[in-house]
Amino acid sequence: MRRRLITGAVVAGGLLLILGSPAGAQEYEPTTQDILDNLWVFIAGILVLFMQAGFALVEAGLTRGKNVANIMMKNLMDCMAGVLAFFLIGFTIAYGPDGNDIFGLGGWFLADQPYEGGLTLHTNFFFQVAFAATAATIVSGAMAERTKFKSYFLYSFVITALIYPMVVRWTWGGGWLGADEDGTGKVLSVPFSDFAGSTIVHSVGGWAALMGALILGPRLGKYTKDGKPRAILGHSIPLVLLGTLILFIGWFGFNPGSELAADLLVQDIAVVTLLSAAAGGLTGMATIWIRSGKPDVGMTCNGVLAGLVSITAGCGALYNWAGILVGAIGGVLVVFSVEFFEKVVKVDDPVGAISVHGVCGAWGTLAIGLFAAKDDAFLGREDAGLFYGGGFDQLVTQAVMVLAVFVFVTVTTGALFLAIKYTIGLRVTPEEELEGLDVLEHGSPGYAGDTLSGLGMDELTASMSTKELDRLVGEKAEA
Amino acid sequence: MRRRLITGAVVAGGLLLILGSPAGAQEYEPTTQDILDNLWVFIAGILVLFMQAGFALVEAGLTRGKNVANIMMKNLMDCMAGVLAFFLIGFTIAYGPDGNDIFGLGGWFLADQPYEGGLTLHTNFFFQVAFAATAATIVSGAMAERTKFKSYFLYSFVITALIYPMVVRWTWGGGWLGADEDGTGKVLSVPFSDFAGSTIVHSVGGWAALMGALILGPRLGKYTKDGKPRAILGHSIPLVLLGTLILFIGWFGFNPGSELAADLLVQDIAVVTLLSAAAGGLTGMATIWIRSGKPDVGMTCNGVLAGLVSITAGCGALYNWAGILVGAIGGVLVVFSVEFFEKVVKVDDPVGAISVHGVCGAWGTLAIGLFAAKDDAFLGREDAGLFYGGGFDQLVTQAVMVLAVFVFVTVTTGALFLAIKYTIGLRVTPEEELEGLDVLEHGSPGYAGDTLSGLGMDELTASMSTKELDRLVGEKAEA
Amino acid sequence: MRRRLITGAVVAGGLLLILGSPAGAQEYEPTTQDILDNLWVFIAGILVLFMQAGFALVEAGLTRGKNVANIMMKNLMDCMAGVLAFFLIGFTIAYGPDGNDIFGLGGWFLADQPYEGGLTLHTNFFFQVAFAATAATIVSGAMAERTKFKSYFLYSFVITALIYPMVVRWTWGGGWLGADEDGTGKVLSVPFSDFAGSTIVHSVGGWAALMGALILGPRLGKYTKDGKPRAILGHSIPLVLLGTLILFIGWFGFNPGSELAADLLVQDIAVVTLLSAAAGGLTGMATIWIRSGKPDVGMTCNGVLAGLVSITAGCGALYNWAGILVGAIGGVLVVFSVEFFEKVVKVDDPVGAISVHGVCGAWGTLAIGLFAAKDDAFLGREDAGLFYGGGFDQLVTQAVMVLAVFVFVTVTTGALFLAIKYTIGLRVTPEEELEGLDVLEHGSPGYAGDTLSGLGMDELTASMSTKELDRLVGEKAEA
Amino acid sequence: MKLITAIVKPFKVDDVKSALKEAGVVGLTVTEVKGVGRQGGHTETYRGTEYQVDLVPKVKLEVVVDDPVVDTAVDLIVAAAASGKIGDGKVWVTPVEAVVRIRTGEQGVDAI
Amino acid sequence: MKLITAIVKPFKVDDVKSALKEAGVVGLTVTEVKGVGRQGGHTETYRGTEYQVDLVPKVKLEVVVDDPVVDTAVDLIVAAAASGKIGDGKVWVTPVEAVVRIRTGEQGVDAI
Amino acid sequence: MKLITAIVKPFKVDDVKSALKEAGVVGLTVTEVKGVGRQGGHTETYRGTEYQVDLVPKVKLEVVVDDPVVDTAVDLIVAAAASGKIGDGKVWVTPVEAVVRIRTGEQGVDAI
Ligand SMILES: Nc1ncnc2c1ncn2[C@@H]1O[C@H](COP(=O)(O)OP(=O)(O)O)[C@@H](O)[C@H]1O
Ligand SMILES: Nc1ncnc2c1ncn2[C@@H]1O[C@H](COP(=O)(O)OP(=O)(O)O)[C@@H](O)[C@H]1O
Ligand SMILES: Nc1ncnc2c1ncn2[C@@H]1O[C@H](COP(=O)(O)OP(=O)(O)O)[C@@H](O)[C@H]1O
Repeated sequence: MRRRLITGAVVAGGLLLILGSPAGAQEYEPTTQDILDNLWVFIAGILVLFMQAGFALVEAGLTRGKNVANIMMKNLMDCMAGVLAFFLIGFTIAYGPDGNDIFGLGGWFLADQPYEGGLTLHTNFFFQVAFAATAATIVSGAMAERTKFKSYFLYSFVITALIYPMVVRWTWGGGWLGADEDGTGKVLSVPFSDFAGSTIVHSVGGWAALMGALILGPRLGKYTKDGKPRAILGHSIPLVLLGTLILFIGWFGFNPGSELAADLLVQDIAVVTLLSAAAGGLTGMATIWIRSGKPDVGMTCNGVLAGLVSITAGCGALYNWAGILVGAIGGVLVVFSVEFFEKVVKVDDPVGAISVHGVCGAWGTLAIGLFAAKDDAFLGREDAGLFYGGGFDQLVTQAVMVLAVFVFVTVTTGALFLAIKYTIGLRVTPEEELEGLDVLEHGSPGYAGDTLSGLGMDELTASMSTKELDRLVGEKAEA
Repeated sequence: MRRRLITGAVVAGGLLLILGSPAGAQEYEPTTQDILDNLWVFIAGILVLFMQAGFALVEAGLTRGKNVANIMMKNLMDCMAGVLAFFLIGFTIAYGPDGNDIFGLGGWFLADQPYEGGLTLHTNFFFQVAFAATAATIVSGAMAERTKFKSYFLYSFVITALIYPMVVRWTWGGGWLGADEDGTGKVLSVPFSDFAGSTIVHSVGGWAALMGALILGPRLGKYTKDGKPRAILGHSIPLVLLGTLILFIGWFGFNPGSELAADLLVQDIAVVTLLSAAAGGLTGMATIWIRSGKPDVGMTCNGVLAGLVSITAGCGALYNWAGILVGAIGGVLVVFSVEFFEKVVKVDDPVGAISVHGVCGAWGTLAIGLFAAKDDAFLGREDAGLFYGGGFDQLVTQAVMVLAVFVFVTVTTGALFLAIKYTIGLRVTPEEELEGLDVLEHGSPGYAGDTLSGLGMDELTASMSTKELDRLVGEKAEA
Repeated sequence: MRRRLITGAVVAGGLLLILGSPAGAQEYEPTTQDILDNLWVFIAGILVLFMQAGFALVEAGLTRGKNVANIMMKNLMDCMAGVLAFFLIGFTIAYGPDGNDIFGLGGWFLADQPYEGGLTLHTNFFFQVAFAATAATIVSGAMAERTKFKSYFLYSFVITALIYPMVVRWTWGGGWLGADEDGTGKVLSVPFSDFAGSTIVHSVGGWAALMGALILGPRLGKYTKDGKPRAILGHSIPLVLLGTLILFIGWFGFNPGSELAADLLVQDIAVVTLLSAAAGGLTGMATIWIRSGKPDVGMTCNGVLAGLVSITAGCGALYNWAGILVGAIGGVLVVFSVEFFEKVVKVDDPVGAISVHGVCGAWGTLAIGLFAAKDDAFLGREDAGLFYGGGFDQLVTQAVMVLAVFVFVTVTTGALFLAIKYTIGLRVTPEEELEGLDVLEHGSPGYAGDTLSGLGMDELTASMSTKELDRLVGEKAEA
Repeated sequence: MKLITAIVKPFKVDDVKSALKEAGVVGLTVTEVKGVGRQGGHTETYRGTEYQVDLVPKVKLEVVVDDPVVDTAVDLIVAAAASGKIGDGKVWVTPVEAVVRIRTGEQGVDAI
Repeated sequence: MKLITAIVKPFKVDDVKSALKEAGVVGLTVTEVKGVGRQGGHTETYRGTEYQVDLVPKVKLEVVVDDPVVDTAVDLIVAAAASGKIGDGKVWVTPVEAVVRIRTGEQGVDAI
Repeated sequence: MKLITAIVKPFKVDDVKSALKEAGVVGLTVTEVKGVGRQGGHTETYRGTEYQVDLVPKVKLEVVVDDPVVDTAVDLIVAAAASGKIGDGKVWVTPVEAVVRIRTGEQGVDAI
């Protein structure tokens, strides 16, 4: 029970750290447990950063080869820009000691603070910045194959500097959706629960993806004259699969690391995460198999990810069986959601980011209101879920949270994308889109054939100085 | 010495945990060391799960591009199905508190248990399920490019639910191959030793692969009329190499994690594993270089893996020099074994799974009988190896174990594959095999070219609403 | 402060370990902190080994498809050969208890030693061998697409056995560049600082790469008759990007692991590393964007790596803002350096290894003389940097170190490459270079198409025995 | 019979295919090729070094048709493939002396 | 001299090559192409959305042969490439006015 | 008009292109192909099993030129592509009956 409470304590502790402690206080000597706590959260942060590779690969694989370098570059650079944006601005907005329940201030640039146990400021920052980078990178997939590089780059800076941190402020940062001193909600009757960020991270990314894809419009040729969607095949399923497996691995940092401490609950969280992923993969596969007659590989990968996103909120509160159920429903949901956005809303999301992260993120958050049994330190009580006799309070809070984040993110990112569109432009020209973004935006193709960059023999030998030719000849003699 | 004994203790402890403890017992407060033990084994489990990516890549690379999505999907889904199978059935059969020396029962679905130190039930499950997934996934490579997806899926469920867990029961689960209270073998004169599963995991996979490939028959065109094997080139060596490196990395969870505790032996195990891998890679390369005149890349990768599999059993019992020797012999063995199965037995194993996992797994297990010097907690004594004056007892036990597992696995998986074959069918039609499994089993190719999915300009612009065209024009003005 | 000093202590402790302790001494019982120290450094070592995959991918992606298997094989085998070379010879030369300030001797083959706290011999070896493998593998990229496999293999053995270990001896091994008992430099006024090896690891690799590429000469066709460089496009940007992200991840083992202990400075080191990487990526991208009009993807990846290499020396001594600055300068530097070597020196380095590792390694080492503020246990004092009032002493020491290593490595590797060239030959024949190294050096292409290895139907069916055909028919009936 | 060879922009392939289909010409063979012509190329940079992209991706269509259809087919192709921008490609016609359908051994017009 | 162009199923390439070799025709050039024809395509789904796979992978063989060999060569190709199933492909023959072997400058029949 | 088809070694493509350009022939189409011929192949091994590498990578160039230019063009190609080593490739010439520039609809020599 000790550790369970620590999650909350650490967040508060983080703030304390930033607030500083009275001068002249005795220096706190870290225990091995402190060091272990920090080390584990740091290792978990590395795993979360590794997810950047997973996102890059999944998005690259599900789009066309002529845009492969561009999409992977976007993934790399939203991470790099995001790191600096979060360091310079975002971390303070999220966790700054001053400011209010909506917007943090103070403690800029990781100003050094006396250590008083728990996570250090740097450990905390490392883990949080990895999350910020995740929220940002989700968007690139939905906007793939048609977004200007510089515009995307600008967007990613803003979301990591401002939009994502505000949502964090409201929640993990101790803002209005969180708990009062007495354990009830500050604004709502009970405080929110979102252990590792189904809503805070994934839905933020998902809804931003929705707005981005909406405002951009579909890729050329995605819809026929009469509005029927056409399949634009991803160019490399191996990349998709490798990316999915890397994301799967990274999630064992994402969820268990969100315990923000090394204790024996870490593995409980890991097991429910694993089971939910497996369930999502199986039901995702089964659903697409039934609906289209064959087990589509990319969609099955989406199913695994749907299982993971769905359990991200509840991994600290749900029993294993509930985790399996929540993941399984996520796997079904993602297939129908992809179909819904593609065929009904007619938003062109080549990788299914809106469905995987937005929709399943919302589902996972709501699921707590239904299935929460354990106290994950956010809930502050056991059996909070409707099915455990916790009544509707938690479900209402969860729904408010989902809605508040949906409205906030769609409005702010919508404004952001529109602003970009009418200033530096959001979309490449049709010519560029047809020829591919790799050559035109970055100067060279993602895949270059050997043969046709062949060079004339005259040129080849001309490049050799006499000395060099001698050398070659010398070697030939030997060969 | 304390820690060395813990390995055994933990296994027993696991059973104790599952058996439960007297009601009303004082709740045990975990120490930092307990938490560290659990955390390390959990991290090791993550590394083992990462090996799924390694297997998927190696198998994908050594087969043809037209089947690439299929083989990777099999790797993904045998893991996902395996997780649920092991959760629902396998874990109980392997480690259930009831049942007998051959088959476990009770403690279903990770029923909660009071914690009494050591690994928690969830930590234990997480690590064990990663191993189960490994055993299952080995098979896909040998059966690649011709096995029906749904049939493979069914097989993988059964092996993780029933066959692999029974072998675990006999050994790590405290069954008939293990030690009595007095430290002698229950059935044999001395107990078995297989620290991380050369036989228990790898040979199980390898022998199942053998039966699968035998019952399936070779890929169309693999053998000429007069039975000469033909080379069917793997389509992507980069995938093979990346996969090998990922497996290599994962093995530092596989072997050192099998210590099941965080202590100072973990790194000893890691170093001998590293040396054996290096030795296997070098001798594997040297052997194929001598035999065919050139250092074949895929075969060298097989050599590295052979070194790893060979040291998996003995990593806790062998000195560094012995590890190098065992790995080096493994590297030679794998080349001859691949040739033997390809040219003499005429089993078509595109990736060498039978040789790497089956044959080298057996070799590694036997090597303990020759070279064991340290007590790995299974042996219960030092200098158990023949060359250390331990006599033939250990070698006999190891041989019995190798044989028992060989017979059990070939019979059960043989029956399983035959049953599948004569019910839902095991092999795709020749037409499907020629065209490739990706499109026909999953609906789309693993690699889709951009160009020829080109769309007409009419269609392209038709998909644009007036608003969108305006937008495009607006942007063009800017561009 | 305790931990800060431990870094030095561990190095000394390592030597102590190797020297052994008086017989009959009480056996030391490791604390949980000891175990945690060892475990963390071991996990960090795994991350560093994972960088091998990163190097392999980056180098493969930036070169041509016809040589892809060859370059990746070189990366794999320099690691495998390096492990054995370092075990047999290198580790003793670097850390042997006998010998002198230039060359170590004694304590061969990890001879067992009583444990007295801190890192065990095996932990230390594991981490160090991973570093040795890194230094070796850097070279392959600069020499890509034209170096004989066996010659490269020989080189890699020598650098890991002799050249790299000597540089380590001089520095981390307590040699002439290090500190005296009184904390001043043995030879110089103040001791060197290179926390994780900007010079010791990366520059060693980079300067060896320079000599290798110089002695080999450029790839056929790289320069026109009048000496103008031509672009030879890398064949797969996705591989480059994945590799860069893997290297980025591995660096969180490389730098924070070099703390050689688990303490709360680990995460400080990680954060400054992260910030520097981000800054390098951004300035690298900006620089190439300004210079060539487009944000080149491969060069941006080089920028990220430049940021990482630049902070490798100073990650324990620099504040975050200085880390950002050092990384940012690294990112600019790498672009100009690549241009300089390509256009002025006319050395053909397809991947930019000389600039990333050699030049930025030197820059990072010198930066300590400017910006060092914290005591990283090597410096032995705070505020050692010029800008912190530390005077020129540190800068001079750093410059001497950079120069000494440059001279030593260029001379020894130069001699080595020339020796190889005039004995077994260093470069493949022009014919081989044109056709590609994969088929001619290893027997099969890195990428094999399915179609044209198509086999005749007669052959396909002929390979089926009657029994098999029956089986097929049986199944077809079912299908 | 004649062989019509058309070099077109990749994204025009579907248009050309449909146009021919409407005229009853179903069978054709396509190849991914690269072309140089008036369209010229553009200069790009790779790692700071300039290079010419002068080979533009195109698709080659080959259609064997009976003599009376040739003109219509060529016209249809030209109409469907034209975007009016440089680099639209060429169509050329060469004589064919014999055609065989492999499956049946049918010859001449029947084989098309 | 004539140019024989054959579009065949990919896994038949080796058979055709061997058949020609036995008839003394050694030199040929092969290209990976895709074809549409009576074989039609099939409808598949990708992420739940249907699409047509109407371009089937084929291999094109080009062989320049001397006039007297043409008929034999065509027959051999047809025999070797036929599986009797739809989509087996076509062979067509076009006139060649000149051939040069680049290496030697030999012309005409000597150049083949 | 004639269609000149040349099969050359891949690294000779640039030389041929430049040679033709100097003679005023700018437009051409290239395809990656594989060839068999006298050059033969070599035996390699994959995982210990021998196999024949008999398809050597080549590049095919297709150039439609006006009749008077044919001989010069062929000579230039042969000169530029020759290395004197076996496997240098072939050039052949076939008659073209009509050419159209898709963009403009121009016909004949104007279309080249
Ligand atoms: N003389 C030629 N022979 C063969 N192919 C040609 C020839 N001229 C042009 N082409 C092909 O036609 C394509 C378009 O030609 P280009 O001159 O660029 O544009 P346009 O036909 O609109 O004037 C080229 O990319 C090339 O593939
Ligand atoms: N008129 C044509 N011109 C050029 N190629 C053709 C033509 N008709 C068919 N082909 C090629 O031949 C292949 C097989 O033709 P198809 O009509 O499908 O089968 P079959 O020849 O058995 O009737 C096609 O895929 C295409 O590549
Ligand atoms: N009869 C032929 N028809 C078509 N292409 C041919 C023919 N003979 C040779 N080729 C092409 O020319 C290439 C070179 O021919 P080869 O006989 O190997 O060398 P050389 O022309 O120098 O004697 C072959 O790889 C093949 O692509």
